[in-house]
This record gives sequence, structure tokens and C-alpha cells, in this order.
Amino acid sequence: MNAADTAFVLVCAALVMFMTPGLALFYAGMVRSKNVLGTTMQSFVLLGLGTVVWAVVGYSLAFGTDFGGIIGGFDFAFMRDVGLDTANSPAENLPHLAFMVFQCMFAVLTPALITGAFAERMRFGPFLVFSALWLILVYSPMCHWVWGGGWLGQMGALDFAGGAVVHMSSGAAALAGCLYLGKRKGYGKEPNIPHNLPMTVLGAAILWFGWFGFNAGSALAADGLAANAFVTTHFAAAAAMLGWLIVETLHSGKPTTLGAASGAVAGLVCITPAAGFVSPMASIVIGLLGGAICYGGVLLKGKFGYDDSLDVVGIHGLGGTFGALATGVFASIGAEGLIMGNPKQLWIQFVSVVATWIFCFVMSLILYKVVDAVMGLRASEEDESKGLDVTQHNETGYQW
Amino acid sequence: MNAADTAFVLVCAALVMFMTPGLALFYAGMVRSKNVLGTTMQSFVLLGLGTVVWAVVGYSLAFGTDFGGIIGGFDFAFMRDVGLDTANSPAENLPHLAFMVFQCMFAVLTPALITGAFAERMRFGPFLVFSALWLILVYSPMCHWVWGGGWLGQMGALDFAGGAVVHMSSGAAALAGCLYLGKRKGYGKEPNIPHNLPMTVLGAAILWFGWFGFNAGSALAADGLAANAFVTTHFAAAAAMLGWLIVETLHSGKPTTLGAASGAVAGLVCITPAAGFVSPMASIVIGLLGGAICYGGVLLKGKFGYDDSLDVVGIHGLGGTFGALATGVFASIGAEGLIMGNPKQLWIQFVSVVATWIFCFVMSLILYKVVDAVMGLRASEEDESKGLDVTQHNETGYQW
Amino acid sequence: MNAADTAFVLVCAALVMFMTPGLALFYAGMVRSKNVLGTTMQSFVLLGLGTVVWAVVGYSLAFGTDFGGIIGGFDFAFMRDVGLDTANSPAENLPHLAFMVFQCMFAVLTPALITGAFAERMRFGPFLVFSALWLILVYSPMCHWVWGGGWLGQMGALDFAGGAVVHMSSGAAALAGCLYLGKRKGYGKEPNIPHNLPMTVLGAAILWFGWFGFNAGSALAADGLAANAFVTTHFAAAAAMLGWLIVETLHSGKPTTLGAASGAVAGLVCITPAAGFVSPMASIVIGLLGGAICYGGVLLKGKFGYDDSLDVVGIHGLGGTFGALATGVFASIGAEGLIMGNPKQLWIQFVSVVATWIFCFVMSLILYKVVDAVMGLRASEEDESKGLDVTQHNETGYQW
Amino acid sequence: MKKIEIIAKPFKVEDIKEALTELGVKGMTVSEAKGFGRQRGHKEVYRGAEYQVDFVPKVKIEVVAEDDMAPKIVKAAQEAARTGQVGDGKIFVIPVDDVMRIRTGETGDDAI
Amino acid sequence: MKKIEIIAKPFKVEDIKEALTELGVKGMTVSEAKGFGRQRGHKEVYRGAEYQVDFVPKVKIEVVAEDDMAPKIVKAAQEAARTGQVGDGKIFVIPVDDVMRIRTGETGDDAI
Amino acid sequence: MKKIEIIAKPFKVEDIKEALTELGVKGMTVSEAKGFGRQRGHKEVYRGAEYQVDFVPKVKIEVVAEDDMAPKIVKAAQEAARTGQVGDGKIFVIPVDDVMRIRTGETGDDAI
Ligand SMILES: Nc1ncnc2c1ncn2[C@@H]1O[C@H](COP(=O)(O)OP(=O)(O)O)[C@@H](O)[C@H]1O
Ligand SMILES: Nc1ncnc2c1ncn2[C@@H]1O[C@H](COP(=O)(O)OP(=O)(O)O)[C@@H](O)[C@H]1O
Ligand SMILES: Nc1ncnc2c1ncn2[C@@H]1O[C@H](COP(=O)(O)OP(=O)(O)O)[C@@H](O)[C@H]1O
Repeated sequence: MNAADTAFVLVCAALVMFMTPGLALFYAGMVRSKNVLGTTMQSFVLLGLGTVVWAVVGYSLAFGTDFGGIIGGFDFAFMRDVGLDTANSPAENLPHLAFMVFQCMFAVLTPALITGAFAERMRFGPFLVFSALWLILVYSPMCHWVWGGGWLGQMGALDFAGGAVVHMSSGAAALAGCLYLGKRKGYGKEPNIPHNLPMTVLGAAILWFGWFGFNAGSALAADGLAANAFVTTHFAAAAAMLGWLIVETLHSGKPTTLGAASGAVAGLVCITPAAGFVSPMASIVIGLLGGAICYGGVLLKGKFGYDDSLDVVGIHGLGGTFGALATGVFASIGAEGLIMGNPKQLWIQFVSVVATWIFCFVMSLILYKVVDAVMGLRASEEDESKGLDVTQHNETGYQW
Repeated sequence: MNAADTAFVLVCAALVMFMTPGLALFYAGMVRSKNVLGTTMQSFVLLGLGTVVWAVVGYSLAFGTDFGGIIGGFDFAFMRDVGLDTANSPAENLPHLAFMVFQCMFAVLTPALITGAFAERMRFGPFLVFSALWLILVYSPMCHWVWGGGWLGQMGALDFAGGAVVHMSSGAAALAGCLYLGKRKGYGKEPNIPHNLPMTVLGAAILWFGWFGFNAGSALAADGLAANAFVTTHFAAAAAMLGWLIVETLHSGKPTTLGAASGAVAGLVCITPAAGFVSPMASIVIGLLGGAICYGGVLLKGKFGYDDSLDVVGIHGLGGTFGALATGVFASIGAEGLIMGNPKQLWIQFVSVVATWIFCFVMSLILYKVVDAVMGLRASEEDESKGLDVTQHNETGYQW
Repeated sequence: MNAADTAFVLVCAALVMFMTPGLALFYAGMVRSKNVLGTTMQSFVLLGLGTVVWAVVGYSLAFGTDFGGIIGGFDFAFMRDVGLDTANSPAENLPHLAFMVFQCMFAVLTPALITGAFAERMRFGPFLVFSALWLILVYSPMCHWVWGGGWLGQMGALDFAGGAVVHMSSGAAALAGCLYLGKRKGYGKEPNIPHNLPMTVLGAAILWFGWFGFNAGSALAADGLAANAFVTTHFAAAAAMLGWLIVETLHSGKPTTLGAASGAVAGLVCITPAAGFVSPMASIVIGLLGGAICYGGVLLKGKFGYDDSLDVVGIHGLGGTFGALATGVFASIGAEGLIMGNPKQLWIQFVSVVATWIFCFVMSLILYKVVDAVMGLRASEEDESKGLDVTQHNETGYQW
Repeated sequence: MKKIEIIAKPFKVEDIKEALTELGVKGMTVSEAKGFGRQRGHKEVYRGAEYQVDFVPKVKIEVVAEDDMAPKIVKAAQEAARTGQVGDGKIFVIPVDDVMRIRTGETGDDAI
Repeated sequence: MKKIEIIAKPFKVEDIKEALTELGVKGMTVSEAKGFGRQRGHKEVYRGAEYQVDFVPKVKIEVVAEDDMAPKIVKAAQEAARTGQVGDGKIFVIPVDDVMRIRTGETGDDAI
Repeated sequence: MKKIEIIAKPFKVEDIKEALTELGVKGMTVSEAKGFGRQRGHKEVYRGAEYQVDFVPKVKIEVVAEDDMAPKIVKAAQEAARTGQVGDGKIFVIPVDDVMRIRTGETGDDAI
């Protein structure tokens, strides 16, 4: 066991944990004030639900003994054999519990990301059921495929910190969700303006801060690779902020604060699969392009007419996809991409993108349908117009 | 000196420091907007006052040479012999200053916890005097008893990160405070609704984030024990959020955002004494029960008719007590509790609970009376109805 | 390469990164709500712009091969030779990238500090140009002089974490800025009251939290020196909060929340150059005095009639200056100041203060003039009265 | 001259504004309000303590107009604001003695 | 018909609402306001700069009622709103030409 | 008695208050409002979606006064509120049947 690495990964786990409430703020600032708590809650409650699901069964499905490259066994269910020492630990330099809890934070965050797509219109109870099932049936397998010894990892797909596992998976679930649920009442007619942008900026800042844990922590050691992932994370976020602002200024006349925050998050998404594989200057290129591409991504919903409330498809889906492919192009550290003369890697990345989208989209769609059939996913018209805060939680966000 | 442990404990100290403003937000969101700054200030100012008191005398009373198991001497007063190296350091792997400052953050936070009980009605000057005295006369002895070589520690009482030292002590002081000061004007008649719940959720999130430093840092090393404490902390918070929400839904119809935040904090309180002693699955049990129990705890004030404004008794007092007893039941790591066939530990825990409550309640009550007699604790009726912000601080929180 | 130090410095870099959005909140809470986003943006966007400028050329100018004590060469431009290992790293225990990114966060924060001086009246485009130029032509040389092998460092000037590089430089630029730009419309007539003080307190809390990374991280190792810097940082902030509140109470009748937050920040500024050189008790003295002095500093603008919107001169300019001189007085760890019988150090500090003020003030003034001549710095009267949010960014902060 | 005060559901503001501008109304003033009426409010619960909130969000739109415009405005506003559900609100017509435009000092119908 | 405007202390809203509902009033509209009057405001200080704030928080409650209800409403509201301390507020009675219920289009007393 | 309603630019509140107190006005009530008129609003853009915001911030100041004070108040308010730019706002004079001071129950001119 390495004390320095343990210290580093535990602190990184804390940073990643902080991302979920950061996301809650990021999202909640963008909705109307009548939904501020309902939106917050859809992220925040996953710290509770997601964690318990992970402890009970999720971790084991992801990192238990591999079955045919598809899924892990129940060896670690209920935290059996997950102890203070390194025994059975997938990272032999870390206490098994440290590795497990670092991964736990990812499992909490990922379903929270999806909620932006169906914000302002889903009932809370069915949401909980959907999320628990999604964690078990979509996230855990995806995680196993890539990091737990499954077929994507075996195939050589590169995903440093979760381009596929976290962002494409949630992006695909988001697309399925907003297609399945349909638009919000009054979408396109009533103005749907963020109620508190400083809250959104704060959320983006916490996400950025926590993302250092997410990406650098994924090195699972306090070494040069961690430093590289840290730097590429920061550079890509910075460059993507600029990339988004430039395109935005050209397209709609002025650089916005929401654009800066959105661009930064887009850059963080894009660099996630690449962080430990590309050089700092490559990360700036990835960021600049990624910011511009995700700006385009959010415009898509206007074109295609789905109501992805907070642009999960445009940012996480598209950004994760771009990042995965860019990893295949720019990889130069511990792996070789197109620019190093290895086009095969790009092909592998492409396969992993397609597989992830199909699997996650289809599975998510099925889950929406099943939960909807049993419980009814969507809030009633009246509840939607009163807002989720009062109707789902008996509360209001603000009193003056 | 161990560099990895030093890195870990310093970062943990920073995390614990962040809890005090986190608490300020958690509390301030729950009061009415006319008291947002007054409530914030009662936590925030302790970062100033508590720190200086700790440097001058508090640390020495807690960790100086033991006098009869009751109190420490003045050896470390004014930071004498508290240096960059490990000389005299209670933790021999850490620079003495690192250990001291980690403990300092606890001393700052604990009196801030109390303020929830008498929120919205205390004058600021007397509050400062009360807090300084309380730190010296209640906190420092308690800390000495448990961690500084005092009688509770000698007796074998288990308190990993402050169930007694931090939570029961502040809970008992809270109970004394709201009994002594009486209810807020209009209590039970005027609606007393949180003015900004997103602020409260953010506060809870920061508390959770910082609590990793609080509990895992209490291992004082970056090892498997720290990993265990980290995991139990996270699991208990998660489970308690669910426990609270379940009971709340049964009792009042819907799961609330304030409930999720409160439940998480309750779980963090309950696991504090146990974090390094119990297994992850035990922490889930402790959390589930703790969340449910603390929900009951906040209902008590309605039954007994005291006005514990922000439920310090119900959450910290009761949660700390439950956690201390639960440690006696579930301890299995580095100590043995009831389930390991050692009922004696539970008895020791029980004694420590009783001693802590009596000592802290009585001492706090005396301090309230003395300060009240000299300066007058309570704001005038008019000031209370105008709010603390304007009357105690010449400010208002918001301008639109 | 030392893993513990790497872990520590990477986490510290994350903490310092978090300071920039912390500053955004600190500042944005103090302006009127029509400028909340404009003010936020002037800090937040520097995470993008400043980072890219640093990667491309800033880092190299600061830490590249020294030219005559004045400036670094282009060796590290575009991150050339800045790698995962320790090769060429100014800190031989750290991956070069880790050192670089830690420094990067300082480069981002420093120009953000300036923005408080000209808040509520500058156009966004010219602001970006000014900031990029300032980073290259003022910050990078200053950084080189002190830490990159330049003449101030060679002369023996002590600046542990940026009293000159960060605070005096931004303070001098701030003074130049508010003198050059003139007062806000309606200054002194319309009430100019902070629109959201809880936001400002949160910002101050994040600054405090991040400052542990700033100062303790500047030890560039997880050792006793880091512990000392951590402690002095905390103690000075605490003492300065009290110092400010005491003077404020004497001067205007009551201790305010804004005062507590401002005092803490003042203390953090004052201790920055001294953190690793002075003892904990000395840091309390520095804090107490620093808080009082900076309170006086903010009153100066009333006396002299410039409109330093958010008191950058009074707090960073004056505080940094006082801290630099106090370092010359109190240095006792790894250096000797006046109290150790070495008046020469105070003289060196004095020279560094004068040099820093003159260089930064003059250069900044030239930059304001040049950018103004080319693009026009100041928002039109109408835009200023409508607010920056709507006119510069097509947004509003809040919708109720 | 008359002042027409329209108490309506918040999301109807834009519709009402458009209906009135079509009639030729050149200005109006809007403010937030909370209404109590036949439309029931909702329950809120904080840590187990229940509160009945009877006031629901409304907007108040005020338009001053010449006497003969008043009935047209009332009619147009009613049509635009109507959803048919309880809580649609009320329209009040109040006599106005005089109006002045601050910018020019004009009074009477010219000032509207 | 009359509109009764009650300017009162914010914490009196519930009491006034209850007093009026007891009289049979079926609806009212409330909004936030700030009042200047004999009741003095307070001082605020930000970084040493002093501001005198003369406006204190008030609520405005508006009730439209039949002519004969007006005096009863005024009386009940005054009793409910009164604390006896300076700043209790004012009640204004204003003539109303007509009222319409948006939902139904009813006018006159039926619309109240 | 008359109620004078002054719709003005927000930053003019203090000036208007001073002008009126100089005239001897003892009280007034202010509230926030948004105005639509000749003054144009602004564009807002969120993630590429454009919104035209036609309502600009205004304040509404209400003063009840004796009949003979009304014209003086109108005049003083207009002078204080005027900037000469579009959007300066309007002043409405509305008849008031009666006034009551809540604290004392006084009515009529005594209550003002
Ligand atoms: N007598 C009244 N005076 C003032 N406002 C009223 C009155 N009655 C109703 N209102 C306002 O009209 C709104 C709608 O009234 P309500 O009784 O709920 O529905 P409806 O008008 O459709 O019957 C209320 O919320 C309130 O703001
Ligand atoms: N002439 C007036 N016109 C409009 N509102 C008034 C007038 N006088 C007082 N008010 C309102 O009534 C409130 C209470 O008035 P104040 O003079 O403070 O106390 P009191 O009515 O008890 O003498 C004021 O804050 C203001 O909102
Ligand atoms: N007919 C009206 N009824 C009510 N309020 C009006 C009316 N016309 C204008 N206003 C108010 O007066 C404000 C200023 O009006 P505007 O037409 O913009 O400028 P000006 O009065 O200088 O011509 C508007 O924003 C609105 O609040």
C-alpha cells in the first residue's frame, strides 16, 4: 500500500463527491425558480440512493470477477472482501476501500447527469426507481466493460476517466429520456430563462474543481501521469470556455456567462476520456474544438425539436463522443493514436462509441418505458405548471 | 515525520475549516431573510475568535500535560513548543503544527454548531463572550477528556472523530441555550419558513465534503483506517438521507429537499464517533437508523415545547448520542463492541454519554446565566422583529 | 520525484484554482444586481484566458532561462520541455507539469483581483485584451523577478507566496485602473450597496479555503514548512477578521458581516509573503494589525476621491505592502528579519515594495491607455446604467 | 380616463401584453402579487412542521387609458388572460382624474 | 364598488386575511411594498460607508368589495392590523367603476 | 383626497422622496414594477436561444394627499423624476373616498 497514493485518491474521491452537489447547483440555476428544489433533489438524492445501490450490488457488478467480458460477479456484493488493506483491490497500491469509494463517486454522479434532460417534468418516486435500475443495469455493466475487465477494455478502448462510462452513457440516456417524455408544457412559447445564473456559475466552478479529482485521481497514483491528467483537464476546460465564447459571439453577438460556464463543462467532458493519454497542448486543441462543437450540440435540439432541458445530449453526449474519438487521434502518452501513426486506435474508439450509444440508449429507453408503465413517469400538467418544488416535495426554494 | 500523512492531514484540516462556512450556509438558509447575516455571522466569526482562543490557550488546555485526567496544562499556551517538527506532537508522524491546526478546526466548528439552537434572537456581543468562554471551559476539557489523555479516553471510551467532543457537547449546550433563552417572538404563530433552501443544500454539501477531512483525517494517517473512515462516513450520510426521507414520507407525505439535507447531516453526525471502528455495512445500518431517529428528534421540540430553532438538539445531540452508543454496539475494527461479544464497551459508551451530557449541559447553562447577568443575551423584542442583520450588524443580506 | 509532495501540490493547485470562482462570488456579491454577471465574468473568464496565455507564453517568460534577471526565455513556450517527470522542473521533487500548473493558478487569479477596482464600468472585450497583455507584460516579469531567478529574488527579497507577485502587483494595477477610468456614474450619490452579502461571505470562505493551497502549497512539499505556512495563513486570517471588526466597531458602531469577510481576506493577503517565514504567534500579530490597517485602507478612497469599487487598493495593495514589510520585521524561519536583529532584510523588503509598485503601476497605466486608445475601455453611460449583465453579456442574473 | 387593473396568472403576461398592444395600447406597468381566492393554495412542510400557503402567485397589470378605450381593454385582457380554470383573476376599472407624462409634462389624454 | 387598499406591517398579513375572510370576503391580492412615514428606518454601513434607509418593509393588501361591505372591511382590517405602534399603516378607500371575473366574464357585484 | 401614483425610474426614488418631503408630505409607499412603453427593452440570449425582454424596471410611488396638495405633488414629482429621456414614466391622479390611519383609527385628512 502506498500512503501518498492513498492520500491522493481519498482526497480525489472527496473532490468527486463534491461534483454531485456542484451539478445540482449548475442545473438548478438554469431552471425556473419553481423547480429549483426539484432539480436540486434529482442530483442530491443520488448521493444517498446511488451510494447504497453501489455498496449493495453495483460495485460488485462492475468490479467483481468477470463473466464473459460482460458483467462482474457478486463477490463484492454488500462490501464482502472489500477491506482496509489491498487484498483483492483492483489498484494494488490502494486500500480496496479507497478504490471502491473513488469509483462510488462516479456511480453517483453519472445518473445525476442524465436529470438535466428531463428536468422540470418528472415525478420524484419513479425517478428514484429509474435511477436505481439504471445504475444496476446500465452503469455497472458499462463500467465493467471499460474498467472492470470487460470486453471494451480488453479490446483496447481508451477511456481514461469516463468518456464512455460517464458521459456518453448519461448522454444516451438523456436523449432517450427527452424523446420518450416529450417536451415541457409551454416549451418554445413561455420564456424558459435560467432563474439564477450565479448559482449555475458556482456549480460549474465546483464541477471544475472536483474534476481534478475525477481525472487526475483516475491515475490512481500521485505521479507524473496524475500531473498530466490534472494539466490536460485544466487546459481543456480553459480552452473550451474560449472556444464556446468565440463561436457564441459569432453566432449570437455576445459572449455570455452561461456560455463560459457551459463551455468549461464541455471542455471537461471532452478531455475526460483523454486526460492521461494526451499532451497538454493537444488538450488545448481538444478543448477549443470541443467548446465549439458542444455549442453546436445545444443548437441541435432546436433543429430536431426535442426538449433536452439542460442540454445533456449536446454537452455530455456529444462532448463525450468527441472526446473518445479525439483520444484515438491525439493519444501519445502510454498509448498511440492517429497522430502517432496508429489509425487502429481511432477505429477501436469508434467501435466503443457506437457500442456505448446503442447499449445505453436502448437500455435506458426500455427502463423509461417499464417504469412509466408501472408508475407513470411524468408529472401531471397541473403539477408541472405549479412546479416540482411544491408538488413533489412540499417546499418552495425561496421566501423573501 | 511522514510526508504522505502530513499532506493528508493538512488537506483534511483545510476541508474541516471549510465546514464552518458550510454550516453558516446550512443554517442561514433556514432562517428568515432578515436574519441571514446574523446567523451566518454566528458561525463565520468563530473562524476568527475560535482560532485565536485556540492558539492562545485552548489547544494547551486540551493537549497540554494532563492534570488528573481533567485538563491539560499551559505548556502549549501561545503556541509555545508547537513547532514545524514532530517534537511534542501528539501524533508522532506529523509536524506538531499540523496536528494542532487540524484540531483547531474542530474547536472552531463546535461552538458554531450550537448557534442553531438560539438562532434569530441572540445579541452579538454576548454571543462572542459566551462562545469564547465555552471554548475554554467546555470544549477544551471535553477534548482533553477524550483525546488529550483525560479520563474518558483512559476509561476506553471510543470517539473516533468527535461524537462526544463535538456533537453531544454542542447538542447539550444547544438544549441549555434554547431552554434558557426561551422561544422566538411569534414562535408557533408566524410562519417560520426557510428563506433559501438552495443555500441550505449547498451548506449541507460543503459539510459532507468537509466531513471527509473530519472523519478520515482523524485517522491522522493516509492508510487503510483512513479509507475505512472515509467510506463509513460516506455510507452513513447516504443511508441516513434515505432513512430520513423514508420516515418523512410516511409521516408527512412527501420526501423533502430539506429532509435530504438534514438526513445527510444526521448521518454524518451519527457516524462521527464510529467512523474508524465500524465496517462499511455497519455504517449503512447506523445511517439508516440515525436518519430515522433524528427525524424523530426534531419532532421532539414540538412535543416538549422548546424552540430549538434549527434542531441542534434533535440532530447533533441525539445523533451524537446514538452514534456513541452505536459505536459500542458495532465496533469491530481496532476495538470490539456488543456484536463482537463485548457488552462492556457499550457500558463505557453509555457512561461517556451521560458524563458528556451532564457536564456540557450544566456548564453551558451556567455560562448562559453568567453572560446574561452581565450583558444581557437576548435581543430586544423590537430588534428581534426587525431582524439581527440590521440591528446587530447594520446590514441587510439582499438588495434587488 | 516525491509522490507525497506531488499529491500535496496537485491538491493545492486545485484549491488555488477554486479561488478564482471564489473571488468571483466575493466580488459579485458586492456589486448591484444588474452587474452580478459582468463582475462574475471578469474573474471567471480568466480561468479560460489566463490559462491559455500561461500555457502559450506566460509560464516560459516567468520560469524560462533567465535573461539578465529581468525575464525568462521562450524555452517553455507552448509547454515545450514541460513534462511528466522532473526534468527541467524548478522544483526537483515535483513533476514539471505539477509545478507549472500550480503556478498557472496564481497567474489566473492575479488579474482577476484587479477587476474589483474597475467593477461595474468596463467593457468586456477591451477587458480581455488588457488582461492578456497584463499577464504577459506585468505578471510574468514580476513572477520572474521574484521566483523565476530574477533580480528581486537574487537580491534576497522574501515573498513566500506572492505578496509582491500577486497582491501588490494587482493592487498597483487597481490603483492605476480606477484613477484612469474615473468614477462610476452616480458614485457618491446613488447608494451602492452590496446586492447579496451571503454570496460575498461564501466567496470569502472559498478564498480562505483555497488560500491554504496558495500558501501551504508554496512550500512545494508536504513538510513542516508547509504546516507552518498553513497555520500562519489560518491564524492571520482569523486575527485580521478580529482586527477589522474591532476597528470597525470603534469607527462605525457595529461589527459587520462584510467586515468579517473583508478582514479575513485582508489577513490572508497580509500573510501571503510571510507565511513560511514567520511563526504562528507573529502571524497573529500581523493579522491583527493587517486587519486594522486594511480597514483604514478602504477609507482612503473616500479621502482621496478615487472610486476603487471593491477596495482592491485598500486590501490587496495596502495589505500586500504591509505584509512584505512585516516579513522583513518578523521573519524567523529560514530567514531573519528585524526582530532577529537583521534590519537589512527590512531594507530589501522596502526596495522590493517600491520597485513592485512603480513597475506595476506604470506598466498598467500604459496598458490601460493603449487599450483605451484602440478599443475604448469604458462602457457608455447608458450601458453603465443598464448594467453590464444585459449590455455586455445579453443576460440577467436572476429571474423570480 | 380610467385605470384598468388586471390581476392574472403570471404566465399570461405576454399574451395580455400582446392583446393590448394590438388594441393600440402604448404602455402598461406590471408588478408581482400574491392572490387569495377560490383557487386553493398548497401545503408546505419543513422538518415535519406543516404550513398552509393560501396565497398563489399572480401578476398585476395596470393600464391607464382614455374612457372609451377602457371597455375594449377589459374585453381584450379578459380574452387573453382566460384559461377557464379557477384562479384566472379579476379586472378592476378605476376612475382616474388626470395623467401626466413625466418626460414632457403633458397631461390628460396626450400623456397616455 | 370600492377598492380597499391596506398598507400594513408584513407579519400582519395572516391576521388581516383571517379577519376579512370571517367577514365573508372571498378574495384579495397582496403585494410587497416599502413604506416611508413617521416610523423611522435604520442605518446601514458597508465598509465604513453609511446609508440611511428610510423605507421599511410593508405589505399592500387590495380588496375590491361591494359598497356596503367597504366600511366593514376597513373596520375589520384596522382591528387586525393594529399594534398601536408607529408604522401600523394606512387604509385607503378608492371608488371602482366596474369589476370583471376573468374566468367567466361576469361583471359588477357578481364578479367579486 | 387623491392618490398620486408615480411610475418612475428606480434610481429616482430618493430624489422624489426628497422633493415630496420638502413639500410637507409625511408618508408614501413604494413598490417595484416593470414597465412597458416607448422605452425599448433589451435582448437576452441563453445558450443560443434569444428572448426579447420588453419590460424595464420601474418603481411605483403612491402618495395619498389632501385635494389641494395633489397638484403640487404632481409638479414636484415630475420635476424630481424627470431626466428628459424616454421612459421617465407617468403620474396618475386617482380619487380617494377615505383614508384611515391604522394605529389610531383616525379618518379623512387627519389620517394622512
Ligand atoms: N375581491 C377581490 N379583491 C381583490 N382581488 C381579488 C378579489 N377576488 C379575487 N381576487 C384576485 O383574483 C385572483 C383569482 O381569484 P379566484 O377567486 O382564485 O379565482 P376566480 O376569479 O377564477 O374565481 C385571486 O388570487 C386574487 O388575487
Ligand atoms: N400619505 C401617504 N400615502 C401613501 N402611503 C402612506 C402615506 N402615509 C403613510 N403611508 C404608508 O403607511 C406606512 C405607515 O405610516 P407611518 O407614518 O410610518 O405610521 P403611522 O401610520 O402609524 O403614523 C408608511 O410606511 C407608508 O407605507
Ligand atoms: N398607459 C399606461 N398605463 C400604465 N403605465 C404606463 C402607461 N404608459 C406608460 N406607462 C409606464 O410608464 C413607463 C414609461 O413609459 P414610456 O412610454 O416608456 O416613456 P415616456 O413616458 O417617457 O414616454 C412605462 O415603462 C410604464 O411603466
